[in-house]
Amino acid sequence: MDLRFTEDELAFRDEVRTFFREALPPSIRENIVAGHHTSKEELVTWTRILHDKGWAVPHWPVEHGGTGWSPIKQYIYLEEMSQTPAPAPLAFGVNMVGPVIYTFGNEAQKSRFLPRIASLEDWWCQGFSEPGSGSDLASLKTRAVRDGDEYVVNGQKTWTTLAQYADWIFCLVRTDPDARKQSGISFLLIDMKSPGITVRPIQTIDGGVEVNEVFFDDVRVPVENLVGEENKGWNYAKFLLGNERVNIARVGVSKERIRRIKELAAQQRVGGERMIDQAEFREKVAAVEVRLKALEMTQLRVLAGEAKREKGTQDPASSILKIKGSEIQQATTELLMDVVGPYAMPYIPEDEIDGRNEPSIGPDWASTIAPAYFNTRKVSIYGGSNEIQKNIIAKAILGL
Amino acid sequence: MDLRFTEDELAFRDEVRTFFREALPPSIRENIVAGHHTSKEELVTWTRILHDKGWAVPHWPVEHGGTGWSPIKQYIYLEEMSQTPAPAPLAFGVNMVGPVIYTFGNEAQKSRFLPRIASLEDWWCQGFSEPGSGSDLASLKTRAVRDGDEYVVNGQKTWTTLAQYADWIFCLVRTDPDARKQSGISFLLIDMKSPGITVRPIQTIDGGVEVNEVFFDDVRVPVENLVGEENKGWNYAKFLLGNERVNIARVGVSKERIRRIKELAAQQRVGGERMIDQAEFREKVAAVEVRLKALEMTQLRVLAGEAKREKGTQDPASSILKIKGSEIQQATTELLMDVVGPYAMPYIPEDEIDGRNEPSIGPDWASTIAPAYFNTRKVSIYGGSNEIQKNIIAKAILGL
Amino acid sequence: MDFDLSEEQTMLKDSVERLLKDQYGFEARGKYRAGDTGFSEKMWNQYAELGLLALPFAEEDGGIGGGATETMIVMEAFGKALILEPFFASVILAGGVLRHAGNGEQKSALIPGIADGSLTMALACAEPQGRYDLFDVETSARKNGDGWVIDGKKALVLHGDSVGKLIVSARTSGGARDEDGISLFIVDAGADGVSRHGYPTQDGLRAAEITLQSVKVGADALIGSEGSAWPVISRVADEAVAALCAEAVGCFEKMHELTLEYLKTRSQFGTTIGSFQALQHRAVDMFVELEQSRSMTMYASMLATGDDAVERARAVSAAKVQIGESAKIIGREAIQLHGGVGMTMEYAIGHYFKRTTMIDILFGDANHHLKRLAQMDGLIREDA
Amino acid sequence: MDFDLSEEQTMLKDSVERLLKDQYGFEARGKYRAGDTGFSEKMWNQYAELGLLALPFAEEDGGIGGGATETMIVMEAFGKALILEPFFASVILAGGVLRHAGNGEQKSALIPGIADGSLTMALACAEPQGRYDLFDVETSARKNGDGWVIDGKKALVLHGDSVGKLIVSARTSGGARDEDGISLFIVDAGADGVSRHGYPTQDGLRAAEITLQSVKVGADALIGSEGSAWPVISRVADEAVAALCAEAVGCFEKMHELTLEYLKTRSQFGTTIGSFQALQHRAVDMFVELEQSRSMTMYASMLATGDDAVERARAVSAAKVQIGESAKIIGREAIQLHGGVGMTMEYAIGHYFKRTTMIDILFGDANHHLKRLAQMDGLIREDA
Repeated sequence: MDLRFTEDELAFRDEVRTFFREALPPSIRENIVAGHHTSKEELVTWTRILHDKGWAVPHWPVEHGGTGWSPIKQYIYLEEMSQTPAPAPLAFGVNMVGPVIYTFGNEAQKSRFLPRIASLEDWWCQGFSEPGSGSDLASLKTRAVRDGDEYVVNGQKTWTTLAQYADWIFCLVRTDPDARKQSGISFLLIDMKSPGITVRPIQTIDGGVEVNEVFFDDVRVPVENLVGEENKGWNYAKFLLGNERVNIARVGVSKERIRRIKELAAQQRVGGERMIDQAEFREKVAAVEVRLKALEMTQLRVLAGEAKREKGTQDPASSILKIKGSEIQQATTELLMDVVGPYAMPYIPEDEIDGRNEPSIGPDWASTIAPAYFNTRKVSIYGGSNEIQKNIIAKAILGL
Repeated sequence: MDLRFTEDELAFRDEVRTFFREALPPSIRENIVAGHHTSKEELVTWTRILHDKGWAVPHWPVEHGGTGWSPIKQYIYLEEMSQTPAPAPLAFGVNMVGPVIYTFGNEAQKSRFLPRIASLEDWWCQGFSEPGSGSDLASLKTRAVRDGDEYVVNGQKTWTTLAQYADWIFCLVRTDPDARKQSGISFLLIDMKSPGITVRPIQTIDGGVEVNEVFFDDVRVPVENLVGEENKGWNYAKFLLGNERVNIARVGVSKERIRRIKELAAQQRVGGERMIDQAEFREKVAAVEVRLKALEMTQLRVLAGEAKREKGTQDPASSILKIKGSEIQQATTELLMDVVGPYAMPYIPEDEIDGRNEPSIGPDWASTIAPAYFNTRKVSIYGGSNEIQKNIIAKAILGL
Repeated sequence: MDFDLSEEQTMLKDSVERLLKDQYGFEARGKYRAGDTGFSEKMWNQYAELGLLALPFAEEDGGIGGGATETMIVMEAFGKALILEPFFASVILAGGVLRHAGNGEQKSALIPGIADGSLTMALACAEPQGRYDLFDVETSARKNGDGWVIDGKKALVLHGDSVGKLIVSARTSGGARDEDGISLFIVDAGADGVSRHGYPTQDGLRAAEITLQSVKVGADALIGSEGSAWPVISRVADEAVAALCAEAVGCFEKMHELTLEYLKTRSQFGTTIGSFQALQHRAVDMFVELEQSRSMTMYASMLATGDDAVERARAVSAAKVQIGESAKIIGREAIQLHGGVGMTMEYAIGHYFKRTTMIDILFGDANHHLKRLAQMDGLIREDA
Repeated sequence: MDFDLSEEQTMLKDSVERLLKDQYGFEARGKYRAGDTGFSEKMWNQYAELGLLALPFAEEDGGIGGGATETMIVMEAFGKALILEPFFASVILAGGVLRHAGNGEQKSALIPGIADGSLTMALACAEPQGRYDLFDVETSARKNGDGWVIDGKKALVLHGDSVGKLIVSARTSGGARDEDGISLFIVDAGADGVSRHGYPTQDGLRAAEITLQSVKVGADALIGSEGSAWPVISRVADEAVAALCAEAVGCFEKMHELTLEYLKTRSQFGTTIGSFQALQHRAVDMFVELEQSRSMTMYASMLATGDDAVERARAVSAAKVQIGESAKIIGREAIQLHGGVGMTMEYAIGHYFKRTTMIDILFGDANHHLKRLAQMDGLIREDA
């Protein structure tokens, strides 16, 4: 056992760190530091830079553009990226539908879709949740009825993140209404330009419009867009959700945010002294840092164990990553609220911030903090709520 | 609405405060401040003093020795007592079996038992819990079989607090084994000197022997010692447990302990400054004080509402008192642990402390603190565990 | 000690709750918010008709003479409905200053207007550099003949963009963070040199940054005596905190109610989610927080009107700590138990979450008040 | 980065766990504890035979040359079995001082005895007034010809009542709380002027208060150079904390296991209590704490042997904070989920609870280490 990075890993870390710092356009970085959403254009620009370097999809099989890096190196790569901070690659493509396609898709699907995912020529979104099926995903109702060489899809998806930008959506649809819950579900790839698709944005409590409802009204989908076998979609979805859980700890994001908290607390004065000099505040931050370091080590333990696990299975301990990762993300936004104080109050829509026609109200970094606090409530809800994660651990690990 | 004490209530508070301070033997008070258990002799002495004053059982009906005070005055009386600090009257007699006897007992029982409870001539203990029936009290198995003018009792009780001193025990026993759970239970008063009773002390993790197992081996109990009707004992037990919950917030005990924490923290030096002068520590204590004040006001709201409730019914909100009261008691013992630091470690059995043959190890107040911390874990378990209280609130108040 | 409402208080509670239930639903509120001032003039007039705007003022000043309990009742009802109107700004804050420190002329000039709704006022007592310390006043007022010239910046003035008049704190002597040397002035919102930058706040209400440049006011604009406004400001701030606590309790009640409703109707895995014990226990945690907050609000309301400044400050800070902590816990559980829909503007719960988060910030967050309480040796002392 | 145990490490783990499983059950432990020294000489000899007592010492000093991982493995196993023997006192603490600072003669005189179990030693580095600050040394050592005379009081010396030799910290120069001017001396526990007041600790182990009155030692008793012991003491303390964390993880594992067992077998309301979702989620909370503690212990074990004193201190303090917090949470849940029986000495769970509570206190509680970590700017900085 040796938990220090090897020489080789340290050299790799320096290499990616240097590359990220040099290759990322400064304006994109500044926008993230300021707490703004990354725009579509910015993400495409960044993905193309990674793609040119050959690093757009490091965890994919080498034949599809992957790098063959060890899990630890992949982790280093992601950590360094989020600490640059640079935008994360679009997960719906590279972490979700991409791996489903190269694992369960046919050759035609692989050659058609994978390159365009890696280069972000195609923007993907996820069509899993429905209004009636949240934690109980398998109760979904969107129907796909076979009609010749096409499926006819009717129904509604919700919480579809960034659907407004999307070229494609991957969907779970019910193809056998008579089968038991999980058994009649298929995994379909649907062109967002298909007639009959309507996207309705949902405003979230932070004021943003990240998520959408997507309605399907007699949408015709060629059968060639079915992944794997009909009615076996639940298996592919489980595989996908497992992959989702691994990256969900967001250790790098939280580290970067703690640096930011310390930087801002050094600028804030409370009762005549710098906030960062108050023992109570420093200790509050340090307590979060401890939990984050423990999470990082747990994350690394899970990753190191990955090589030994059967392909496509998940360490149930990864549920810890979700629970603790989301708690820590929420704790960091609470600390930001502590730092900013009263100037968390003004509400400035993000498009106005970008326009910068008016002088900022309070410190120029203040306006994104309350929205971040509100928005971060979601991380314990999405991707399998923390309650569901606890049920998983109770059953799969504790045998209760 | 006026939450301030009236002139009359303030005068009453001063009266009881003065009386307690003057009447309580100083050695008894010092023992409590030092964190020691009150001995049987001390409690008898104190109860006789109260009894002579006519204040031994203020909440009882006037004809049985009560005072006729309003619920608020009764509260003031108890609060002042615990803040003196003076020993609390023996709950098993005055709060538990006493009210059951004057509410459900017959005249013979009232005149035989009540005066001796009030004067602590009889020391009572409680025979409810059994090894197999904790939270699920109604699953109790101790049997009482009618044989002429006697019941023959066989079985085992546990967690019987201070049974080693007891003259009498009130027991729930199963008199109808065929009835559904709650329906076949009776409420029996049993002389602890009866042949066939064995008391076995259980050492608890604080090192004390407060609790016991009590074994019944063909113990013969005259039928005149049955309270109320046969097989109706569950109703009397519910009545008793409800009464138990009202006094369980222990606001006065926690107040007194917080005063003690501040006094000790003013004596402890950490890194060259007094612990009480450290902002982190002061704020930690203040946070507990806030929760305690909220609890006190909630307690008063429940008490004030009591007059309007049907006799013998309980405000389900009293479950809040149990939950928060126990959490706060536990929080205060954690603060004591913070204060004492390394000298929490030495273990000195209480009889040796009393003997005081050897010099104390560390500060002379240190040795009772870890035991108090350990012992106080029990307060969220006994009297209906906090989980049971939450179930009660969910069902009775929230309708879930 | 008496927890019962009087007959009049019960009537007050019933009538304000009925009005809001009828006319302040979630959708109606959305429309009021979209209007010019960000609130409903119509509702404002109805509050006036009900006497709510006259409530805390003495009868001889044209008010109704209500006390702490009446304010608590109204603020709690306003919290339940999440109202947008400047009651807190105009009646509690500016009105509070007038009640405690206004002279006869000022009262008779202004209180009738506040009470009948024709005049709204705001209290501009915070500054950009001051965080939660209202004695941190850099705005200056210099003598100018009989009157004064005021220069400076005031921050986060609630409803400052729509009110007719302002009460402005300014330094007439002393150093930047001295408690002595602060004075209060009545300033016309449209006066020369007053510029107001209004904006919405995170909770859908309005506030403004206000700059005063050589703003001239007469001798009669000074409230109380020169340089001794701090006791007035701190007293009004304490009363304001008690009122905010009551508003928060109203919000909490509604959040708890909405969450219970959701638990009882939302179905997953073939059953209502309210049947899951882990979620039941968390709904209980919310309930416990609600009741503890209610208790502390009663306590603070009662003591906030007392004359002992230290006792008042202790009680108020303790209550604000409780409310801030409960806002975190209740907010967190309410959103989590709602799941995804709790994250949207389309459900009411998120609006309550945002308002209670802002209430935590208004007049000092839980950290600020915990520190203040600890510096005053807490609630439990040798003699208390 | 590599989380796997080597073949030798796996063998070590298996053999020590097997030994304890066979001979260190709950009842056997009770008997060992009732003996004169409060532990089992027989087990002590078996540890020696297994090579455990020689583990951390260099091969050239008669040891086995084990590293941080080996110590972690053994301490975790000892935690699971809740052992009573002076391994931590003699091998980790006193042995640690000798390893890092002993000269050739001192090593060859003492290490073989420690390694074969014939000699036990204790480290007397804390004082009554010092709380957790080991640089707070009032005990003095004055030159006396070639040797020294030591006077003072040492506090909470683990196993100090039964060991053969002590290592004592004493001030040879400087003020009471200076880091400079502290020296370490080897003192025979039976030397003239040494009086030991032994007592049991809350967790069933032993410690002593030790008074030194004009205790004379020779020049060869001084470890390292005069006045510069602080880096040695602080390094040994950091390693000691890492070892304690591993012991705590062993305890946590067992507490979690015992609680699961209880949840699966205890029946109430006609079903096992482990079927109640609220209790399931709390068992999960315990599990999460256990795994987080395990992670932090690995981290601290690895960094505790590094040469960068600040990095080491940060990692060790962070781990102790995690362990202290987890001890509270796991302890609380374990007792609560056991119900009444958890409160008794007759069930194992309470003994683990008491030991982990004491581990939180040993070498600084969570508050102390959180403060220390915060003063060192935490774990995450601009450059890290």
